[in-house]
Amino acid sequence: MKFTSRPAAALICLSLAAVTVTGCSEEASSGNTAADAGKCEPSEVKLVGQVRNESNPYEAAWLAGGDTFAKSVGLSQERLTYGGDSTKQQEQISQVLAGNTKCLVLNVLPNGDSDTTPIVKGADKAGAYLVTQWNKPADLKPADYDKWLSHITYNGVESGQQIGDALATAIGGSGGIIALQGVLDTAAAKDRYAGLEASLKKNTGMKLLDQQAANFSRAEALAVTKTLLTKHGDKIKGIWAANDDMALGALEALQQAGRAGKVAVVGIDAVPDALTAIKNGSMTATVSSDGPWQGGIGLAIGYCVATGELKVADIAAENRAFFAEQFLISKDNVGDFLQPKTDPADFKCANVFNRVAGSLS
Amino acid sequence: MSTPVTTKPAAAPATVKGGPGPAQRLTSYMPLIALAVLLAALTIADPEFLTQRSLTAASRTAAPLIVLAAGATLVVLCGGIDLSIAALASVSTVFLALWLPELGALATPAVILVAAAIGALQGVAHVLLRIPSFIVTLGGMSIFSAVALVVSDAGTVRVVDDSTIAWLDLYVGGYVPMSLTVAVIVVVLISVVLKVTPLHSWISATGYSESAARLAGTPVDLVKIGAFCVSGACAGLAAVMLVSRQFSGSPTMADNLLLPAVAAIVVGGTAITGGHGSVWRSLAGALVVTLLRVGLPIVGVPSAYEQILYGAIIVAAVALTLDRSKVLIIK
Amino acid sequence: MSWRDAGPPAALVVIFVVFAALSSQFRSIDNVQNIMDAAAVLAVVTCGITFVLMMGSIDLSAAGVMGASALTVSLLVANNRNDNDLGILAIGVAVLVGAGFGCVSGLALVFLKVPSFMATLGVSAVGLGVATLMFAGVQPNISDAMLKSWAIERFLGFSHLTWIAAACLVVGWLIQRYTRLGRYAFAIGGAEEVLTLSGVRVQPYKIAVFTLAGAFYGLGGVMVTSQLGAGLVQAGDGYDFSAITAAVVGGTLLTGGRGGVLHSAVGVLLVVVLTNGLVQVGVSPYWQGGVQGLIVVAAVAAAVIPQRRRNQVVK
Amino acid sequence: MSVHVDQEPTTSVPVPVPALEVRGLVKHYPGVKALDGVDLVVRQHEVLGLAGENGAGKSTLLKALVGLVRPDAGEIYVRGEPVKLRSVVEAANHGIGMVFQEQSLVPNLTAAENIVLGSEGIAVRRGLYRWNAMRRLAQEQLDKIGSSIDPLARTDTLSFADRQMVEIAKVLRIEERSQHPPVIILDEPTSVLESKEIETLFEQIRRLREFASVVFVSHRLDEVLDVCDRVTVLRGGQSVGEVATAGAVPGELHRMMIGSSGSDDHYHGNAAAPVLAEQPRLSVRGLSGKSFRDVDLDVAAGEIVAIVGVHGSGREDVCRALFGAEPTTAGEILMDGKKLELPGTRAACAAGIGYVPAERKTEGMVGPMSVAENMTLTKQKARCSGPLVAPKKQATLVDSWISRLSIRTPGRDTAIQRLSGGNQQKVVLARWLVGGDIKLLLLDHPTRGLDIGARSEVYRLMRELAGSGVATVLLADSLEEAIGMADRILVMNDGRVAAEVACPNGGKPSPLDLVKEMV
Repeated sequence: MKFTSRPAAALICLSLAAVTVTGCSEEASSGNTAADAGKCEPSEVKLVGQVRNESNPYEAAWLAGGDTFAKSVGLSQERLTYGGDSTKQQEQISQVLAGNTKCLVLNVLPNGDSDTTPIVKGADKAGAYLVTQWNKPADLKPADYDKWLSHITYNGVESGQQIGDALATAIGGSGGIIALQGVLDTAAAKDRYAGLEASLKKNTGMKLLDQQAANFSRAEALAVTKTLLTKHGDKIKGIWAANDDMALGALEALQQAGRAGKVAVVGIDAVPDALTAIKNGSMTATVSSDGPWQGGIGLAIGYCVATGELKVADIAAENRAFFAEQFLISKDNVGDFLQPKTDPADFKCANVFNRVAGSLS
Repeated sequence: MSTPVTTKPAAAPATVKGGPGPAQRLTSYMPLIALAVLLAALTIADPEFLTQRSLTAASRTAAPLIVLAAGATLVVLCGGIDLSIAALASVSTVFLALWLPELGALATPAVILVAAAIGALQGVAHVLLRIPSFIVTLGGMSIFSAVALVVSDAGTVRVVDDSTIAWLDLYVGGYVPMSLTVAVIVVVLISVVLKVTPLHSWISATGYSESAARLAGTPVDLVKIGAFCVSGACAGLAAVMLVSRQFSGSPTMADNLLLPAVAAIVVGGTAITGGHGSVWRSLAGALVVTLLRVGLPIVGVPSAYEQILYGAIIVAAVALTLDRSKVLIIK
Repeated sequence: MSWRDAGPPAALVVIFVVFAALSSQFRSIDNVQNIMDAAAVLAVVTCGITFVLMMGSIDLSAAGVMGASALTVSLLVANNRNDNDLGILAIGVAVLVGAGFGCVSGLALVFLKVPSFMATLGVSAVGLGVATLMFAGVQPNISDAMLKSWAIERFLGFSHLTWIAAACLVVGWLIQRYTRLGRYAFAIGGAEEVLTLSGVRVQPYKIAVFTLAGAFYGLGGVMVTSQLGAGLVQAGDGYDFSAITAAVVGGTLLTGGRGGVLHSAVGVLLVVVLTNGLVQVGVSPYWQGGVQGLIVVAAVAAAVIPQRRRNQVVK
Repeated sequence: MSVHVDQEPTTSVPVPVPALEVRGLVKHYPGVKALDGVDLVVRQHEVLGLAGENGAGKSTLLKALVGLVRPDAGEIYVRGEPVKLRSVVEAANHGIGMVFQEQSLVPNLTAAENIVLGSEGIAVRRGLYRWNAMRRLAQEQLDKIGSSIDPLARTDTLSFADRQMVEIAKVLRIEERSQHPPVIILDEPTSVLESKEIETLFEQIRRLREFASVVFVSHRLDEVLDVCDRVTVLRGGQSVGEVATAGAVPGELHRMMIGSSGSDDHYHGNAAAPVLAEQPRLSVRGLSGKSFRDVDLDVAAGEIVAIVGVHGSGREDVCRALFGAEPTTAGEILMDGKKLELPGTRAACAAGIGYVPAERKTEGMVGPMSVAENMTLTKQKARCSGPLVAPKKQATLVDSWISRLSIRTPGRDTAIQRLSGGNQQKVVLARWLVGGDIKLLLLDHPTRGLDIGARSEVYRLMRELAGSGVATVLLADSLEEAIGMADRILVMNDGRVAAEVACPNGGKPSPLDLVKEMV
């Protein structure tokens, strides 16, 4: 059964050859060069939020935050999820950028550091306003681009160290701990682990018995922790996890091993379950990172620039790539964070950089 | 061994007349029809989808998938399956990213050659050890992933100077992505080579009836090893395309393309039992799958419904495109 | 039981002894408990997939079906999202949801004539979508005492989940040995045409086998939920291929007609012991997958080589 | 039609109605009229023999009787009632069951399960197996035929003969489906049995007669005469006669089977005498393999050597070993005096050896591929210029062979599976001829399943090839075919060459001469 007839195949060959021979290869015409910043009517702005998946509480809250902001300006947010698949993320971005990019605002969570490069290049070429969060290679800087407005992240070294210190206190200054790392190819995972190392240096009584990657996943953390618990037994006094999901997985493992309450657990991100766990004492500490705010703020910055309320040139250099404020949450102050609240005032164009806690060096 | 009594005289119509019937002809165009229907549906859902820029982006996206599917189609035509293509492509992206600084332009052919050799190695294992291809390539899949993790130290290898592979990101005539052009050239090349050499006969014979092919003196083992080799080479080429698109290599970069590639082959109407099918069909199938992957979210289908639709449409597409007159027992 | 069936158990013993010699931690009671606990979910899923493989079909739907059943059960028992508190009934519903998905796979295979490879792949995507719909952005944490206790409470040193898995294997074995469904699944893999010739309508049995497999995945999803204390869409991630691997390593043929639940149980232990042992002796986690892949290929090669023939068809 | 059986009107018979009756059954296959108005009567409590050459329509008739083939015209009556048999189950419900020549057991189930398969009765209650009941049930069936097989043994661990017994035991279960005495059809049940087993089987058949009617089909006419009460002879899809076995001799039956013109017409007309060169073209010394030992064989150019032997004699494996498709453990193969290494089929093809397998549909041809592709599958060079396929060259080549062998096909691009069996076989033969370098042809049952016309064409072709100097090894479908075609006959028994019989024109041996060496 032939799918194409011989003439058709020949024709395709010929035309391909012709095209190749003429060699008129060139760069694709880049999008809407005419779309200068600040020429968009508010109603023209198209808001896109992209995260890994909606089946993860933190990222679902992020998208919800984006929706809240979009509603506050009378728009809606297009929600994209790529299931943690770098390839699919690029495919979606390039498809979005192939549409009308004149007043397009992207608030993107890149899957890994390296995924940021093609996203930035693509958006820049197409002329879309882009805010990225969490992951970017250190040498890629928003200041070098017109439309890459800002990169927002939390100071992972700081948070990793903060919870490390909290852990050290919780285990009474000395004892063995294990560390659960995130996806190794992310700045977040690397920075947080660097923070732990700094903390270990400071708290000399605390010994790192083992470290394994559990890829930010609750299920993987459960399996890894169980194995490490049998491997090191009672020597483990504390568990340092690079995010709360893994910390919660570790908690389950402790419970199953009958050691719940005897081992201190810390995490980062302040997801609701972790806050509950801190409240009832099964977890020691976490560091706030505010998903709903992140989902809204990225769109807000883009929106403000697109509508002309904010000029790129006016954004202070330190705000083009910044650490957002974060707080160590322990049993003492957990009450303040239990009810997540997004303050609409945060998204006002004058306030978008209110939570800057420092510039990315 | 007990041989089952064949209950039906091998589908022999009473009147012997040449040429396929209209229904059969329709089946052979099903992949194209499915593609057109899908495109129409996406356009109705979002009229902006049917623009030149959008189609250009979609076709650029489809290129690595087309190449992967085209290579694996050969293995499927021989009656086997190659589950290692995605992992092989992933490890190839790592190799390419690591070698580019030293080898420059030579890195591309080097990676394709290495991938081809690895593919051939799997073919040899399959043929000599008589292990089903499903198992060999399943094992290969985990081994390649492990190698990729170790070689890259589980991290992404960034490509700083991508000048030697940047040509893949150009556009022919301003509209047609170079990567798509290369993918189509690969498809054309494979199908022309099959068409003008005895290979087509050998591959089909191997796929339809391996024992008959062997007893006719067909080099069945070589044909299979060759198919795995081409499949490997295609995985290598797909890796080059991915690296040129992402500016980096990563040990898991292409992993998620395995099931879409297999889906592309089957949606194209190539029988998973072997013999019947073509690389052209896989080209159409890869476009269908790409439209589903990127088109559904872009036209605003929420992610939960996107997966449900994807599953349902894939099954429906296979139900439509499969030529059941060629396959007797469906497992 | 022929000598060929003795291969995987022998391999299991050898691997266990080797690891026990290499690592004192490995042979500790704690670790044996840990291995059994880790094997529980995989055993249940593999038990289901074994029936499908025995027929000569394949099933890649475990990941999606488990996700859907995990969400179902976590939303129906006492949880933080709604006021449901169905207890054991919720588990039944989740298993039924799994069976429903399996039934859909079977129907697609039998009536749409879609090869099981694709049909189950599609069903898996649908299952994940349904799970995401139910997830709706907020993780359902379970507070149902009974379900939580499955992973925590121990009986004779093993967690309840392990005992449930053991019970599933027994049930699976009984089905395989004592029911028409199980024997016909076996026979379909052996010689489907002969069954037709003997006047057996195989289609209902094919659908039933997929349904049964789906029910096992559904239970697997419930067990993962019990372990994690929450309903995750990704509850079944990776279980599809590892279950096939376990079944094949245990001696079930992908072409059907050989193997069975007990074979698969051995296969599951092989895979889990290997994973655990590699961690215990300190092999880099990067290599673990690769070593497993090698061992799968080697296991099958060892099983195949003694009966190689010239002119033999291997697909 | 020479001798026709008169059909008495069933209404006015004083004798009991026949258990089974067939009137005017017609079945067409593409290019073949398999059944051309067959009539058949099976009386109650009798053993009816069914004799006929290959292609006489026996197997089609049997399949029609168990609902596997739907006749184009004609009627089937069970105990006087007209019935339509659409499936094996319906046939079983009417009390008709068949023991298939190619065994129809599920290899990975136990014997007991196979015996009860499809109608488990008390062995399965509410979907649950009751193994004890099943074993008892199976044991009862096995006891009926006096077999001592363990009912719980896996079928694929049993010997071929034991499996045959299981199959008979399975068929006998149709007794329970119908309140009337069943009709049991045995298709070539003795082909692989040893003489002692055959004797047991015959006892069973005689015992069966007490409560059933039996239709017995066999190649071996002496057996047919031994066990049957009556024999119906088929030829060319028609019933050509009926013989009461008391006092009948094989010769009489044989004449009826092959018709008045006699067998010689098919086979003879051997124009060219064998070219007996100094050294034989093929020379095999001490060849041993899994199922054969110490086989010596010489074939001269232009000579046709037939190997005969019962199933299990190892002759098929010898044939495949000569083609490199079966490993050998010892011995050597010389081609034109040069030693030949055959690690695989490719080497054999390159050495000018051709093989036509017995299983045409699964091994001989690739059904969905075209006539042209099938014909050129081996000798690709013949249709290529350089590495490329030359479509014109291929067309000329294939068309010339289509006309030379008068292959009836709509065109060279038609899928081979759409052709009739004879034409398919001619394409398979042509595959070895298109290269023009064929030295040795191995023909494994080349006329299996072909109608008479097609067969004589294949015979003519064999003669022509021999005439042109091709050496031929023939595994014939019947002794008569071997005797008719061969210049020399090797008799194989239990993996060894038991005898070599010269078979020149004018001095042909009789089948009985061969049979005594075979068993």
